[in-house]
Amino acid sequence: MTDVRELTYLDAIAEALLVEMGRDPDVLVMGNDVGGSFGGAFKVTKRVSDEFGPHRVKNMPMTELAFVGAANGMALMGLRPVIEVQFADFISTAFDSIVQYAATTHYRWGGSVPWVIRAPSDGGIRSGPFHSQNPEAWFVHTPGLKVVAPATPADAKGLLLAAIRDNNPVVYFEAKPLYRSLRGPVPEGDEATPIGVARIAREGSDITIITYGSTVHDSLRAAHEVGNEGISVEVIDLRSLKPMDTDTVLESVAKTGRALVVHAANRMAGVGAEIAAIIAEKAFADLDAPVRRLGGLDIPIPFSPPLEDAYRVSPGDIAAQLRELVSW
Amino acid sequence: MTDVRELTYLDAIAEALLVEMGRDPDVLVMGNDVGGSFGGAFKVTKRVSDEFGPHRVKNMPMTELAFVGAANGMALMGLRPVIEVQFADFISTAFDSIVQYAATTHYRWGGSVPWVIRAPSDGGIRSGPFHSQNPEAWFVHTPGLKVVAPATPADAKGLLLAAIRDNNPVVYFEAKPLYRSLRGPVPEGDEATPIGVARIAREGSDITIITYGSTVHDSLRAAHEVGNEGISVEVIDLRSLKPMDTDTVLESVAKTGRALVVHAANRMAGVGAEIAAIIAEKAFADLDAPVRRLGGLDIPIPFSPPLEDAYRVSPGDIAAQLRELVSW
Amino acid sequence: MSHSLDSSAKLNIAYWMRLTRTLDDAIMAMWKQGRGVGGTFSGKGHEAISVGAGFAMGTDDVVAPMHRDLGCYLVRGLSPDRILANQLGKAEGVTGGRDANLHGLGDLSLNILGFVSHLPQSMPVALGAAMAFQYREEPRVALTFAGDGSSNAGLFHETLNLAAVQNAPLIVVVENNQYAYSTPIHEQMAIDDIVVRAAAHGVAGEIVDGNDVVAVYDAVLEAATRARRGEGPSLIEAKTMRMLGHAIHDGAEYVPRSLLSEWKERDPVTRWEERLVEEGLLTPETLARLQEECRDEVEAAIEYAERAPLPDAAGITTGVYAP
Amino acid sequence: MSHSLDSSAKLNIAYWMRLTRTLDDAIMAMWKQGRGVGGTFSGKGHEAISVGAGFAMGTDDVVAPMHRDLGCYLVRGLSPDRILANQLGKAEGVTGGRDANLHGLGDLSLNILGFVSHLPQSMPVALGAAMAFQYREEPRVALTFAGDGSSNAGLFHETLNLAAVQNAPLIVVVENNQYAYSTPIHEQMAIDDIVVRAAAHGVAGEIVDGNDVVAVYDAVLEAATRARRGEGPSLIEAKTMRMLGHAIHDGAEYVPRSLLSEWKERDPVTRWEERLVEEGLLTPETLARLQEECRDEVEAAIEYAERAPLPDAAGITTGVYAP
Ligand SMILES: Cc1ncc(C[n+]2csc(CCOP(=O)(O)OP(=O)(O)O)c2C)c(N)n1
Ligand SMILES: Cc1ncc(C[n+]2csc(CCOP(=O)(O)OP(=O)(O)O)c2C)c(N)n1
Ligand SMILES: [Mg+2]
Ligand SMILES: [Mg+2]
Repeated sequence: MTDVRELTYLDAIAEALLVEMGRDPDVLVMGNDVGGSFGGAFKVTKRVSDEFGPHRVKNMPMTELAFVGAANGMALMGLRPVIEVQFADFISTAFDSIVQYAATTHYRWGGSVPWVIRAPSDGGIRSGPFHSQNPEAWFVHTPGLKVVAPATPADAKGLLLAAIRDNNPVVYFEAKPLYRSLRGPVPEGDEATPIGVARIAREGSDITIITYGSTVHDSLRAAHEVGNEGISVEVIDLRSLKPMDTDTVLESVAKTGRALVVHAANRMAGVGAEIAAIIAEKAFADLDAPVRRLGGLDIPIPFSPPLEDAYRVSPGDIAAQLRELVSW
Repeated sequence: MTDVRELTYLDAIAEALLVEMGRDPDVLVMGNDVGGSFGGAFKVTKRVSDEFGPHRVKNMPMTELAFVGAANGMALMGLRPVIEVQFADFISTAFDSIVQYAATTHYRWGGSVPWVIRAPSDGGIRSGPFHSQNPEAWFVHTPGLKVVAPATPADAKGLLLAAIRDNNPVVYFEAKPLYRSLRGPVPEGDEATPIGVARIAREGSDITIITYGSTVHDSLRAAHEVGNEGISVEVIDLRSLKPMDTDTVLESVAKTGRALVVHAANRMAGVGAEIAAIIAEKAFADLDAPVRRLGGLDIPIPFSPPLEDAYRVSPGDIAAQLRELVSW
Repeated sequence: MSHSLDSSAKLNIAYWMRLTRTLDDAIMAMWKQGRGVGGTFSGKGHEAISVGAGFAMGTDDVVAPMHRDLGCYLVRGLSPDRILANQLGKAEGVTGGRDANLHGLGDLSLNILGFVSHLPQSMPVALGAAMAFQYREEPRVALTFAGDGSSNAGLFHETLNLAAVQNAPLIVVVENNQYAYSTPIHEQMAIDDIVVRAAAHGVAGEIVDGNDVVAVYDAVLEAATRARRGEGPSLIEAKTMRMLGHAIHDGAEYVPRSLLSEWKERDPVTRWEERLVEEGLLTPETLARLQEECRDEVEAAIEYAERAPLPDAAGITTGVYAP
Repeated sequence: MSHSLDSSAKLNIAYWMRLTRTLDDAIMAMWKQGRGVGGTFSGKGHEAISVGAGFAMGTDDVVAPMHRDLGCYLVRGLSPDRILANQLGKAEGVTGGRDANLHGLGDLSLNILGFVSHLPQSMPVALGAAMAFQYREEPRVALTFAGDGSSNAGLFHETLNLAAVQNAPLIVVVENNQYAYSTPIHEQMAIDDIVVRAAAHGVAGEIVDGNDVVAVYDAVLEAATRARRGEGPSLIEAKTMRMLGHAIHDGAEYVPRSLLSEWKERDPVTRWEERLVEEGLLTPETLARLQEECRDEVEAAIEYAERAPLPDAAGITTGVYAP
């Protein structure tokens, strides 16, 4: 029983699909190119396609609005569709089916819409403005949705299990730069990571970083770097963005008195604004320094390496902020 | 020359359209039911339809994605379409044409997309979850767009003139509860209200309210109420949400030391989060109390009077927050 | 003329059509008298479509009716009480006061899916239900409706295409009532018959007289039979006319009066009643009694709905999420 | 066979097709050698469509080419230098390093509109250009392209409908290359010919052999002539085959090899060259020279593009907004 075997982030997602489709005949997968021998643009659904075939892993025409809409209907009939949008960027094409229909239905007339949208997000891999987006803020602002964003292989699996079992529409942002670059321990079996519970990725006492997705790793790198200079950084991996575990955040800030919010998405009116606003309000008396935010620049995500690198938050940017805030 | 003649908020919008279509033959109006003898669901385009006819006021089929997309092409050819989405709620149907095409084009290859989307937003008039939305946060988060939200008849006219003349895509949120209920002085002529400049709607010294749209009026009511109790409230009407005039906000908070952010949209990850986060960061040393936010509840907007009333921010809610913050 | 309708079914249809009309008229009257809340829609002229199509469905089939389909909700078992209470924003309304007029009238125990304003969002939802039936190999079908305006929307086409390629048991009834709000059909599209849009996706298509309840019933029943046999989706274009404004506030001055008077001749409710009188299934007396029953039922519903309590704001934040 | 093409035009077409193929091959080779940045697309097999359609346009006409339409960009005057520099993310590339591969290759001085990934967003944009021409009563037309995959998308239908009802001078060439990424056409739609989708909106429709450059040219020219006469939009379905993977990383193992070898026989570039040799417009020697010219031009472009500087990150936040 190798409870600590390591998987890539991608394989962890694929394993969650396998586990859950094995457990529950109501779970099915749908999206562009997910099926057949191909198994998805990133091959995340290759194993379930091979194992379960076209009845349960369905190729869809390039019509996101309709197939997410169809998932709404399937879910109302008790199925649990797991939808892949080929890139998170294309989730905007399905917007109405998500924010107008799925998000509001339970509140209005009690119909439960238990689907998951898997959205391969984030950049750093020279994919340009339309294959690098982090659009989670749109959905965090929309009542009735849940939004999760795993940073580790263990949570990639655990949160996907939880999302599939959840009786509500859940948008699951997977960070594609981590797909094959990140490996980590992943429990066997089918234990879910509860939605709405943050994880302390590193303990520390001088300052708290609140982050999620790929920037968890950049933050840990920065924390390590400034750790050598005697700055003790606590890193909170939010994991769930909606609902958000503000208790864990506030407890940490109460301890450290300082907070830096980091995400890959562009900054203006991003999820980081919500986190910063909550801290500023609820931890007002605890704060020894202003709450700062780091995010992508407020520009379309550029393609060329020097531009994309300048666009993205780096461990160096994070470390610089940590140093400034600690000596505030 | 009656420089101080009063118009309703709705007539001020209609006048801006008339002025600008008279001045510039490249300006045209398009949308569902805007033309013919009908002139729009709210009759905002009735006067231009009567005056300029179907060549310049074009009825569109119910295909928002395509007609905003077509506006992208018209704008690239140098026209200045002013698009009406029948309710702001339906702007989600045109999402890709706005956030993917219009917002990114100038940055990517220099094509300028000078359109305006007029989005009748906001509730309080028993219109239910799909005719009452305030979706500005989605667009404020999107680089490449401008977003404005007039609160007064004068700005309804002035900001629309500015938006039409702006060489970028501008989403113009008009507050439909103000259409006929609000009357105010509107300058004759064609002077625009500059985009990106906030307005001090009321001066005060104890606390600053930062708001926009219909809640400007609720805030003024609350300010008046607590004014009688000796609390001096400054009310900032942001007018532009993107770009945002943070200088005016920060100057005011530097003076008052207290800030309350108010908007009609639901709170979580709303535009208020950005405002609060900016204040919390940049005015950290000035703050004598935490920055608080008031917004709609994080639920779909309910229809029934007691529910909608409980959903919405009221002057009473604002006054209660003002009292609390001032005695912090 | 349908062979599948026996006398009692024909009388039932007469009852549902008259009930629909009576309730519709009553709602219009209440709103004009200021006894309504918010706006509301009339489906006057659409009764043959909404009742005929709904009546062709089996209990296990799923329907996703729209804003002109009061008759379909009624046929499927949603009571006038709950519908009216909903329109008045009452706690006992289908949505507990959360959604307006006919929006959101969903009840899974009756196999009715509620709609949102964003048209035609119910189409893919109904398709998804149909795909669920396929997935589980159940002999059920899903029925939904769309307007002429909706037939221009991309989602209409995406749904038909997906239904065809999945061979899903979906039936779409297009209620071509000549107008989308104020916009006449020739300003919306450059085709004569919406049914050609079925062929664009390999969906079976048919045109029916939307004011003839049996024509609608027969076409939908046949489509359902085909769908249950695994022969895929159908589109039925029912030609009719919207007899009042787009919604209660709209006087529809933009509609030529001649068009309305022409269509008034073909009123689907009286036409059916007259036919049953001709056929001898109704007499002037039994017809009068039926109409009176409907009036009584609607009056009782109004009394119930007006007396029913408004919802308590205390519960406003519950139920955003399913447990 | 077209009567409108004189000898010099035919030779020009041969040049553009060969240049397109040579540049395409060179890009594929560079990327395989690790000399590329990010991903990129091949339009191999699409040259008759992209060149033929582009060549039929007048200078004042506007084109919105897509990711398989390298030939159209070239014909319209975008130099291999600027295209390659763009693909390598260089400052001198069309987008200054801001957009990737063929995305965003817009240049208003050449009447080319850039595209975004979200398919088929260029369709309404091209329609808007066409509507602007109508608005200003200019005799210009707008041309854009869409794939078989895109023809399922709602926006495809919304655009055709709006074009038809506005009677706009829009030409849409559907490049039916049998696949959308890994998904074969029979898993995408239940129809045989995409051209039936023109009839669903009252748009003139025609099928052409997408590997025959003159067939494409003629059809587009005729559509443009009709559009300039005020006879509205056209859809031309050009049947072809995507000869490589969806993008550089994709080996397209899901495509039956027999399908590829069948279509290889009909290679649009060599077919045209052979025809001109048959017609006596080219000799084996002049053809070889033409091919060499193309190679030289592409090599020079590669040298230029590889040497060109990357953009300076200092300017990264400028130009989000137009002044
Ligand atoms: C996406 C979208 N845009 C705009 C509207 C506003 N609207 C409500 S009904 C309607 C007209 C619908 O016409 P049609 O589909 O013919 O149905 P009808 O009302 O005539 O039955 C419009 C434009 C909407 N509901 N959805
Ligand atoms: C709205 C949207 N969804 C998904 C994608 C991802 N994607 C890029 S190209 C493509 C297939 C397009 O097929 P087709 O239209 O036939 O064009 P082809 O590539 O075959 O020329 C897909 C699914 C996209 N670009 N846009
Ligand atoms: Mg209609
Ligand atoms: Mg294709």
